[in-house]
Amino acid sequence: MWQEFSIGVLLVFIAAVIAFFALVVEKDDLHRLLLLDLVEVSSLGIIALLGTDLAEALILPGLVVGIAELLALSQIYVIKEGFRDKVVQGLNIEVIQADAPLIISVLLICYGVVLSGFTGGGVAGLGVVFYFMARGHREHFELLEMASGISWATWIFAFFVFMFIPEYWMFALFLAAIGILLKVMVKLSLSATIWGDGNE
Amino acid sequence: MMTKKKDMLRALALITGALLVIGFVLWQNGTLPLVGYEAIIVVCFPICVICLFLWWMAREHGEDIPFIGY
Amino acid sequence: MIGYLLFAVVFGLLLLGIHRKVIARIQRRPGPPVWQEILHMLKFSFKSTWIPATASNILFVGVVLVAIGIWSAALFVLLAGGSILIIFGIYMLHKIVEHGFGLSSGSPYGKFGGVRSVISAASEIPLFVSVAVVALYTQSLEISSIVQYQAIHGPLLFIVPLAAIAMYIVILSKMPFGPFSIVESKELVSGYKTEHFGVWRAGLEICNGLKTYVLMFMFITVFIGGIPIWWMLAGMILLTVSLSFACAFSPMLSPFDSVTVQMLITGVMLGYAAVLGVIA
Amino acid sequence: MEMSSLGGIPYYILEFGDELVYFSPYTVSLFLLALVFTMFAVMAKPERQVDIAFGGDAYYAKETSLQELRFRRFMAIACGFASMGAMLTGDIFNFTLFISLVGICNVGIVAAVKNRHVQNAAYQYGIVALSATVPLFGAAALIAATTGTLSMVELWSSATPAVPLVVKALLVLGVMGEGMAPFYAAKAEMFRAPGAPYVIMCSLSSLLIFLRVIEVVLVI
Repeated sequence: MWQEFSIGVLLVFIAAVIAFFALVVEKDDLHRLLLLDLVEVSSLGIIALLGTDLAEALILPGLVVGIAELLALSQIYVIKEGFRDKVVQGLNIEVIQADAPLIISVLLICYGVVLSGFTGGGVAGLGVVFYFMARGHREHFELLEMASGISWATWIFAFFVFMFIPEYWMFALFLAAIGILLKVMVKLSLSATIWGDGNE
Repeated sequence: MMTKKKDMLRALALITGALLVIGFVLWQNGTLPLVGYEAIIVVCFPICVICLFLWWMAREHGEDIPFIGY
Repeated sequence: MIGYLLFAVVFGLLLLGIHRKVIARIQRRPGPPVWQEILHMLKFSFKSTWIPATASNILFVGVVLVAIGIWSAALFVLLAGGSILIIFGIYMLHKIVEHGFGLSSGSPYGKFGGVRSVISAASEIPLFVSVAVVALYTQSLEISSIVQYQAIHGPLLFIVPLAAIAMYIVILSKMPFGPFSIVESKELVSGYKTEHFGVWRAGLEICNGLKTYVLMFMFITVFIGGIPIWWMLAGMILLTVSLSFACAFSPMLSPFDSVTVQMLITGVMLGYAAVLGVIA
Repeated sequence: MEMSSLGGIPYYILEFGDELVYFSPYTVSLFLLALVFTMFAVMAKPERQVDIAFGGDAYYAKETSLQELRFRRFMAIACGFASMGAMLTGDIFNFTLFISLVGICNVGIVAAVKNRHVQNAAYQYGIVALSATVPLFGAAALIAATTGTLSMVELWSSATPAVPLVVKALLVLGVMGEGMAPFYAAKAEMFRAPGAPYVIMCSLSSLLIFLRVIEVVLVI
């Protein structure tokens, strides 16, 4: 097992070296931002190689910090290059001007709700992202942030129920599932709208 | 206004100075460990010194050097 | 304890006065009397002062308090024979204090002084390397253990002379009028302390006195060992005089040259530490 | 090297399950400094930096807008909390997380300034900080893999196998990448930004995490 771990670490380090080399060679700011993701993934690879419960517990914060930094950097890039004032009116493709995006989004969201939990949130979020990208949006950041915050609080509350009154585990389970569903969905939809349209 | 500020500064200098003395006495007694006394000094000494200086500092339109008076 | 603290302030300022006097004599000037720095501190303490309108008020005052506080703490750690790592930390954080002095006033001169103090961060690494070399021999970073080690094996000055030279250069970079004192060079008026006048400058002088005392004390304790207090004071004066000669005979380097020289010293020290690590 | 001969004998070790926080003279003094400067960031107004208008005798004081001030103050406080956490924590992974948080906050503090040069510097710094998470998290994971624990107290005891030198080097490299702020001072673009209490938080947090990582590397 130690043998396999060593080989895995070696491979990840080779990947990291390639990614870093690309980062050094690249001169365009936007391309560097994209390459950063490649670099970031290799660090998750090293953690994942642990292959224990601990790794799972470590990847999540690592992933969150990585995504947060990436979002912050892309936001700085947008402001730095003055893309802030550009009006974005959704994707202008003939096919998705019809009702197709709506139907697909509704289907995805329904399926996501059935799945529930983290995965369900991902699927439903994809539906929302698709809808926003197709239709353009007049989003209200505050509203989305509030929804995300409340659902996160529900999730935490559910954990407290697990810890202190375990008899109600079924209720807590549903609460947690719905909380994380909403949270992931909202977060994903936020990332769809982040390249602002100047109407905040 | 000016005198009120000066009074406050003097009070602050006296309080921190008193804390330094109390800390010393307690340390000599053995009730306060050396580390505690040092912590008191590190916090109070700068405040005491600066407040003392600000208190005896010359006023804006007064004599240049207090105590001597010219 | 507080008595010792006050003594350290006064003696540190006296050392700075001797520093000025010796430089002046080397340059064939009469120079100020040796107690000039003490008089400076007293004089500034009753000059009228205020906070500039453009300043960030609380930071402007706060850094003065922090400057005195951290060096008092350093003195106590040194006397208690505590960890040299804490003193090293305080030495590095003095940079933040200088940076705070410079930035908080809003004056461009102060700001450049502060920024220069941050770019001269290169001078800290030789200090760390010399600390690491010492630790390699004594297997401890407690000052009391270092003193014990020297009581048995003789002064570290003769065991690891290069580490002693590196720390000497670090102290040199903190002395006024030295080749590395780019933070106070004259094109910046008074560098980071330009806007801190009157009482604030008196506080800064107290900090300077303490800082000089602590750094000299640390050098002698770490490289020569625990010696009686009178010998210690004499050693500090001797050290100051040697530093004054170094300052008087060398021009002030330009900021980039200063950083480059310090980087070179760091490189040499790293190599030295690596060689010692292989041998040991 | 023994733990007590480095940062002094710990006063107290607080344990939450396998996470732990410990208070030794070294960590406590660093923690207090972070606390003091965070208080400054909370209370102090930003200074109005005086600038000379080029080509004349005129000068003017830069004003910091309220919105910018609020955001940067928030970031500075967050940075203070992150560095306080990094000073006290006794868990390698928490340590790396706090450090990457310090990195993000440092970027945030300068990025809010409405000045193209400052934003460019912030962006470049952000790229360095983000790519430094690879050695940082990588080192934490490798420590867990080679020793089976992430608790610093357990790593001190001789029962656990020694951490390889390469892994320590990776950890230092990661911290250096995250705490690049002082080196960006040499470019002066980042420090050209007005707002002293916040800019100072950048260099303070960087120095603090450097100081802490020295201790961490020496004890594990």
